[in-house]
Amino acid sequence: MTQGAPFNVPFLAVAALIGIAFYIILSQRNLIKLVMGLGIMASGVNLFLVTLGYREGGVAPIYTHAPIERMVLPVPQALTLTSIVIAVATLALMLSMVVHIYRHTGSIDSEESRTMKG
Amino acid sequence: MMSKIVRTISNILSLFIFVYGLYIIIHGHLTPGGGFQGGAVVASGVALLIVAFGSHNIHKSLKEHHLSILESGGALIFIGLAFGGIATVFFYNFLVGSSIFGHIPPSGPNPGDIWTGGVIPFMNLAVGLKVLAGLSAILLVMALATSVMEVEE
Amino acid sequence: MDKLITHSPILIIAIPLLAAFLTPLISRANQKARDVLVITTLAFAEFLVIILARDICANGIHIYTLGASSPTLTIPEQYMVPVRIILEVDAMSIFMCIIWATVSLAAAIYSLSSMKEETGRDRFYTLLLLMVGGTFGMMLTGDLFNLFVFLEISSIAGGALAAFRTRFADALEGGLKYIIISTVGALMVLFAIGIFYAQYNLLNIAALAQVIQYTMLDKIALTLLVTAFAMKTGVVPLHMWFPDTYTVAPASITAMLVISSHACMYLLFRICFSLYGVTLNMATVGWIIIILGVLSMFVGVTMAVPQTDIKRLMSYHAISQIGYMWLGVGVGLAVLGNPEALATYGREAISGGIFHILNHAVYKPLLFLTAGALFYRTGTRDLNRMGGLGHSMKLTSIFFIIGTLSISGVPPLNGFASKFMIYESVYRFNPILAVIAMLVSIITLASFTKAFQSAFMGPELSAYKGVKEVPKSMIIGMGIPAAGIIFFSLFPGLIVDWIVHPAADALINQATYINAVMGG
Amino acid sequence: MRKIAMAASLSVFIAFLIAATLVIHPFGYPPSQMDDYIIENAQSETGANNVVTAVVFDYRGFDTLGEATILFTAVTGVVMLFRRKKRE
Repeated sequence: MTQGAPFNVPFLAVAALIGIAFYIILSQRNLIKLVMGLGIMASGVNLFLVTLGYREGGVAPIYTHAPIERMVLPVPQALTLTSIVIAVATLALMLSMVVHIYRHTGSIDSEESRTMKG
Repeated sequence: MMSKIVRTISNILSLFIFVYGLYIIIHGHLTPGGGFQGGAVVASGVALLIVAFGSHNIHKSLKEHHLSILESGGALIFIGLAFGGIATVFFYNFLVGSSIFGHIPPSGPNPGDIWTGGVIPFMNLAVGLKVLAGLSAILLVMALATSVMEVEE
Repeated sequence: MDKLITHSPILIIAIPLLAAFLTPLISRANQKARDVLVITTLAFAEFLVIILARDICANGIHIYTLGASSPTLTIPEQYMVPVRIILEVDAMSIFMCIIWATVSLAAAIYSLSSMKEETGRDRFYTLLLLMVGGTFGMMLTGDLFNLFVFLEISSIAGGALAAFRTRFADALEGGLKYIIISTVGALMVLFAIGIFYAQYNLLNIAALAQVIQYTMLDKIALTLLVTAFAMKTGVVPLHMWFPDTYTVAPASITAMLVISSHACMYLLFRICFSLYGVTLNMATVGWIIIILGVLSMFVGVTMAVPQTDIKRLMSYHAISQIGYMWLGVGVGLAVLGNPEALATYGREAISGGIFHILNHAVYKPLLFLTAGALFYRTGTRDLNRMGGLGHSMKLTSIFFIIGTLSISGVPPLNGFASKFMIYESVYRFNPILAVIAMLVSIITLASFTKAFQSAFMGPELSAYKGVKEVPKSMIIGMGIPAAGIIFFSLFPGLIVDWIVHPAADALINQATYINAVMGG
Repeated sequence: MRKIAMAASLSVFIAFLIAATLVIHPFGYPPSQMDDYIIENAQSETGANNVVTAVVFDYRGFDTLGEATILFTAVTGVVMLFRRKKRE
């Protein structure tokens, strides 16, 4: 914590995102909101991964017309790319399940359906 | 189905979106972007069309099993390219140094040469194909499913 | 042949994936060809696993570096850390692979008849192959992020399969619950991976194990990993999803989900032993695992007794059996820092836990498959509405008896062999734990006797007059695990020497695991 | 009872997060032994100017295969869920 902000502000943002998402997942009964909570959690973790690779004053790790040679780390970007696609895939599948549950029971409240408690 | 103005504009716009997506896919090894990003851009064009024309009209010309075949094809090309290197090791970049996309760029910043990257451009294409087909299939199927519900109620 | 062995780790993962990509294309052309493709792929995977296992028994850990110029070139020349993804297969991972290959083969054969009435079977087999490939990936990989990716493949495919019978609302809820739990778990794992990456700039398990310092952040990461894998394994405070999902999934899928939750347990052991291992005195973690294990043993069995739904009853028993494995391995973990105790009973406790994984992986799928057979013929899972099926479904009832005796640890059968190893070693660690374990075993027997009584015994009910034995492929599917049970019961010593002890040693010897990648 | 358990687990979790943010390396100065190798050698080993693409398709190509597989799984799952019911 030598230069810049007194605290690791980006990491605090990550903590806030994940904390909010965790609260949503634990407290909400609406299935759509639950899935949204998972989406926020995924964004929080993705933000965490991508901030890990930042290097002060670095540019994107692409050599085509690169202005300077100091680059940020490439691996976290690749990992984030992977995990974004994974999050998209998971959310799509979960949402289509919620749609189906709504068709069957006419409700997206987890307390009303029989097995979703707990 | 939306108004005629929206349909005309999105018809024109979607072409630009498709071309831009293809550009991102093909230049994946030189500029920011790649198969996933480009595929997502193309799929967003499909989403625009679905919103403008309604999922049933799109479904008349674009069935989900066509997309499913396209997706399987993309995945097969990708895993096939990975298997291509198995003479040395799975995922070995066997085209670097050969005559197809085999140039090696000078190290350090350079203007870029499309003829580089070995199997990477092909993998970008395969993944781009897969992602555009996959995301479009998800969008189409979910749009169809939810619109049927609206009719029923 | 040599080439095949060298490349077998990647082929085991890639061939099911390749077949999964092919399945949608082939099943458009011909349904029979698709069935043949699925069974051949799984049989080929089984063959590869076996030749790889033989190679590992002879030559030790098998390394495969993806994309490098040679499979064993783990670290680039003139560099100090691995850069590429490495598959690292030791005796423990191949042990899990043998189980998974066998059970998935049995489940696929079983599905050939049991899913015949359903629509969308080509999607079913595609997802099944994807789940097979994903779970193999979890077991074989030596890279943390790769592990996360395959964990997600396995859980998404598993959740979709659990929701396969979309005409039941329960099935969808079970599948959704499974996916939510898996996603939360996987995101926790990803966060822990981020923490490791932030500190050491490494993703390889062996390379991390060499430099790990057990800082505050590492403790947080360990907590996250243990919570995530405990959630997916289904031990007690986090077990709520377990019966809901297992009850509604098709029987063959339930059998596979059991093993994929064992795979998550394997990952937990891998993290505790191979990643953290010697860097700290694992006694605290060991005790946490023991307490969770005993709790699941007890709560699982007490919840099972009043159940009337046959698959729900079996799911609660699965929780209770998982408790045994956690107890055995937890005792080993608790004494890991103490070489003397480790040699006298710690190794035996770990072996007992691992042997119990093997046994549970044959009798629990068998029981779930018999439950599926009952459902196939009677259309109900309610024990109170069944009865007298022993007259018409003779083979199924024999399989059920074998499974029941085995799960309750009745002496000549294999369940007893592993439970005895656990009792014996745990007794020397802490007698109370051993007594609880025996008590749970007795309640298990009582509960299953009741289930058998109500399903198979008694007079033939008029409702099930026309019930016949299930089709041949379902019999074969049930026969494979039943043959496993009989074989393990006849030669428990042989099995322990061949595969269980090497697997336990592979977990204990962290240095070998590290050196295989890092050299020196 | 459930509320208390929820609040407890939430607060423990958030405490973990805050603790993690306080002791992690300062933002902008990560350790980089693995990435330095990739930045230096990506061009000569893979021939791609875009290092991220080189990582995605070459150094960690297997992850990308897994990722593509996940998308494939999700699409298969979604299409499977919305399949047409059998005509009775």
